[in-house]
Amino acid sequence: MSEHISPVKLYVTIWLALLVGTGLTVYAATVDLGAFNPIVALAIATTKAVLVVLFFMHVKYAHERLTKMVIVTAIFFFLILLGLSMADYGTRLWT
Amino acid sequence: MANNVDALYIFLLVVSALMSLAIFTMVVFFAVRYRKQAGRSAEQIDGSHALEITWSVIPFCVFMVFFGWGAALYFKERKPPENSAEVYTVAKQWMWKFEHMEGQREINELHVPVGRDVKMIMTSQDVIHSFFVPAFRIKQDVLPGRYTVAWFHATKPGTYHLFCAEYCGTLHSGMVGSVVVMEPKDYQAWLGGGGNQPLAVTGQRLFSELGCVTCHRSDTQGRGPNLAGLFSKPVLLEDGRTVAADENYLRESILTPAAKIVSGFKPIMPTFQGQISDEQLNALVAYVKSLGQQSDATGGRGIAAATSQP
Amino acid sequence: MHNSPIATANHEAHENPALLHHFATEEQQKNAASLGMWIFLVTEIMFFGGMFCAYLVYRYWYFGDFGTASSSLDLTLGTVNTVVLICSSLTVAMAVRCAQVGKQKAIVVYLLLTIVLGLAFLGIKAIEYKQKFDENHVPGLAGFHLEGHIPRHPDIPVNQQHAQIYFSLYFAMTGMHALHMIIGVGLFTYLAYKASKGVYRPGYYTPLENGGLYWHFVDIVWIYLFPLLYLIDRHP
Amino acid sequence: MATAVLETGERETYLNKEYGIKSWLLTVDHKRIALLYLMGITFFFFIGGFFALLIRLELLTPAGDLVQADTYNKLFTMHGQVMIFFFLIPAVPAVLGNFLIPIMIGAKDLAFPRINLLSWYIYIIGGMLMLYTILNGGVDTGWTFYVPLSTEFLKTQVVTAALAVFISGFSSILTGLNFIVTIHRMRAPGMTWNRLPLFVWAHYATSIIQVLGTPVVAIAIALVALERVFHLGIFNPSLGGDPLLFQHLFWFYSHPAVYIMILPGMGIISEIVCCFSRKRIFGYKAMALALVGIAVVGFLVWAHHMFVAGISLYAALIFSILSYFVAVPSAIKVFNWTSTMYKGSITYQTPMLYAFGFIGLFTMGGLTGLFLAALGVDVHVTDTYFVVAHFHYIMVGGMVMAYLGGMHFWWPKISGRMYPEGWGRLAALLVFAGFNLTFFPQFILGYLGMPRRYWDYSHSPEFQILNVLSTAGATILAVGYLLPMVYFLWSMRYGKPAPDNPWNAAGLEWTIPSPPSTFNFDEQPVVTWEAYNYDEIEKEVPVAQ
Repeated sequence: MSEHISPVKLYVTIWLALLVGTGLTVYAATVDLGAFNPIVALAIATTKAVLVVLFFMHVKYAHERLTKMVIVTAIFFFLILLGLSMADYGTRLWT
Repeated sequence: MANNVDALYIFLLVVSALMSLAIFTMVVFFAVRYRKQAGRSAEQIDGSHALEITWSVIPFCVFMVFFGWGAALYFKERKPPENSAEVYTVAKQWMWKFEHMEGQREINELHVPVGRDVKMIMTSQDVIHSFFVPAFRIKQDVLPGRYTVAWFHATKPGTYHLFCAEYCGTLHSGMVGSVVVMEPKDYQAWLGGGGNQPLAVTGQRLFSELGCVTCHRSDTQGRGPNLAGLFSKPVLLEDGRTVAADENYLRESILTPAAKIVSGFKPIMPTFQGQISDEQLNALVAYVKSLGQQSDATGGRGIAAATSQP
Repeated sequence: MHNSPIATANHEAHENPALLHHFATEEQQKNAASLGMWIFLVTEIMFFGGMFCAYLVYRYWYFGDFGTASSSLDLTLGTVNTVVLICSSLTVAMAVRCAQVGKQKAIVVYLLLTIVLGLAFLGIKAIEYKQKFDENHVPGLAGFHLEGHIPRHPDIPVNQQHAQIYFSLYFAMTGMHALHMIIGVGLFTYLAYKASKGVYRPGYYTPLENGGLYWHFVDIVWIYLFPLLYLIDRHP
Repeated sequence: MATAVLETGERETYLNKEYGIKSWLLTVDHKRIALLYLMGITFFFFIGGFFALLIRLELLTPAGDLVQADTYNKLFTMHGQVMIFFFLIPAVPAVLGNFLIPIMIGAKDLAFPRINLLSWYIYIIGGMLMLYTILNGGVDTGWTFYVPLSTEFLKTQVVTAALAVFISGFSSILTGLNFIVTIHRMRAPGMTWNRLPLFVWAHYATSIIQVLGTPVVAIAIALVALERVFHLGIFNPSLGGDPLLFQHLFWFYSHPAVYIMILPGMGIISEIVCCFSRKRIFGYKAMALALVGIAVVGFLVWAHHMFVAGISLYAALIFSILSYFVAVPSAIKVFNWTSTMYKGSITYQTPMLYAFGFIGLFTMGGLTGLFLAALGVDVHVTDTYFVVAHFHYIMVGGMVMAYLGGMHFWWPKISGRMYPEGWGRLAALLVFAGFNLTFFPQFILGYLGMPRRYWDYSHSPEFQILNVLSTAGATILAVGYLLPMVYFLWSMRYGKPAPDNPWNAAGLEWTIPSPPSTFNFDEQPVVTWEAYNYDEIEKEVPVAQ
């Protein structure tokens, strides 16, 4: 799939970014952001995951859309699982 | 309710019968009319979007009628009318235990008056069961750890089957009983039989025995919220949420008081999880609800009277 | 669509030992393996997805108790482990790169480094589990007890039952993740062995690449597990 | 074309290329693996069928007199688990799909032949564990494993049964993965997506469900086992856990699982209806789209199994309306099959009889599904025999009819022999009649209020007459199922040798010899025609036979 060869420098940059993200998320957890604490935590985690997927897993350089479609499909159905389950849990107390 | 369900059922039946009849007729007709014959070969047809759209849109519209009708019925089935007679139900492997507001207790047999809305407030001591009375077209799973609610309105005296409809272990099929629907006067006579203590009174006694009364006072000086008039009202919580004080809220607040702290109070109430039986819990809930139905003053007196006990 | 493989009965291609008989070209074989791996990762997403769904429901219900239980985890060890895993992802990426550019010895070195980091992660995880056993924070064992109160509510003690749900999820999720790590270490041992035989070269490194995809995926799961399990409601 | 010839003078085929147990157990040939699966699923079909027969015998009389209550509970549990996880789910994909997909798309094998063999071994390990469970006292959770009954109350072999289902799930996942990659990567030149037989489309849609859904039920059942063994508390209501959460996770897979069973059946029926009507399929694109549509929308409807379970009213609304959405593509399929027959030149060979049966029974199964999706009616009929009848119409009336139709249709290709046509038609009629007699009375029983999973109904003797009818039907059905097994076995030795294309059918599988050689095609085929090009075939052979 990936005849593309990334330079070492890129890998090290991503690695550093991931480490910074880890530090950031630990720090953010100690600050009171109210409802934004979990949102910030998930946003940082997602950014880290996207970096790994795009660069370490070479999805950025995939020739065809198929790989991306596969990933998007999985995330879509995962969100369906969460979303429709919460459609139950989120509305149980409604009258 | 049974008539309403049957009406939709018959409507579904007729529409489905027409649909299947149409399909079966076409299949049989085509199979015979277009059977292989000498001198005639198949005529190729690639399809027709117009037809395909027709037989997607028309069924879809019919389906939406099913949906709307079914949903309307469901909301009626799931929402007990106000002022229903209430029966607290505890299911366990493999029996049904009922307790009427008047204090009558029954096992596997439920007596109700004809022409009255009856609300079942149900919980399970062990696994999931399901309260099913085919004649009333109602079914509701009964879960451990929370209340579920069902209601019915019997229109004809008689004895009806009561089934457990959710598989619950060895004697699942033995977890059956009957609902006896009686004329109101017969029902009154049946009620008068026992000399029982009304459920709310049992609850009131427990309320003082367990010491609830020392904090939940009728004035504003108590360390716990005043419970008079509480039931079915919205409650503002410490964390800013507002919840409705329904049966499940009362239940949770007794078993795990710290889960929902009422605004302005401290979480000092001990948990009663594992310390009271489901029946006692039902009595307490019934009592707190009865405070809601009385005027505040009566509720206060009731509590005040109970404080004299040790 | 455009990706219909143009397969021709190319008999010369069949002399290549790495090409299995039922593929027409090496390109087709490689694309098949890669797609297969991604679809396998889809199943993994849904596998962990079930647990994330359970987590979401209970965190929504028992937020305060989850906060207390979460704060009882060792943040230092958790952070160190996160760093360890991120480093291992780098070494995996480097190993694949070395195969691409044909540095065969370096592949082995990076793979061994990855294995060491993977074992370090598992070791630290074991220490954390041990702590939980010592502190009686293991659900289902008699004597489960979690001290403490709901964050910012010193007068509300933590609910023992709900704390057990948290730790059940904690052990199920991290346990399942650790199981994947163990499988990963096994897989990489095999890959390192093969690499030491010089199997992987610029034209052929698909197994290595797919192993890498697996390892990165397991890393991503941890990237989410770490904030969701360790960092709930830690602020004062 | 250089066809290999054996020393005996016979043509070399995948069947006679090698002999001996080892050549089968270590084969990576998708056709041989399909036959290995065939043996496995046939074995489990008869085990499950045996349980079903005992269930029907017990219900012949109202009192629980044939077996004990616990035994009865084990019977319906193991009937469900064996039939669903070890027969229905693997049956069509792993046997016919495995055999045909590579051939239909012009490939030599699946993309991952060794993984294909691995998934058979995983299936067998799961199956052995299920057998161990059965022999070691059985399990009585109901096939649904509902908590907290399964986690805390039952004393039977819940953990091994859970493990068996868990393991067999991976077999299903790997099969689905293999199919998706094969269909994406292994198509012959010219075999575009728009030229794929609908059988292949159906398996593509099925595989999507297998890959996305199965892991969720795997983890749900694994959590049940963990909860039972280590007393973790994820669904435990006494810790504040929610038993309904298990149901959500379980049905997230187990509802789409119904489509794992029925979609491949729909693929088979499309092939058969076209062939015996001598027609192109009516509305190819709509049919392909409907298959994928059912697979996707099928993921959005799972909580319609939980309308009385205590979920929120508003969630019930969402799931009810979405359930109607999934009915639309199903309706399209039925109408398009019917229209395919219009102006055809129809013959009534055994596979076509099964296809007629399928269309009828699937229509009834689908329409009764509309009853269950209507919230107000579902409250009354759920967890009664109405539901039992409904899903048997889909799974047995639909899927098993299609499976048998497919087995007859492709048996000449698989075995190289013809089955006896007269016996085949008789069996098809017996299955159809027996099926309706077994399950139609159950709709009525359900509306009258007989709950499912009841061992003893002596409190309601009025249910007996319908139960007697049902049991009578089951015996006819049993004969109908045994017959094909007997004459298929018979035909392997005594059947007339099959020509390459006995039905004069379209599709790459009919262009190669029966039975095929190991690599299917001597030369890479190049596809230049659309699927179901019966117009061209009819022109070539003006009057077949």
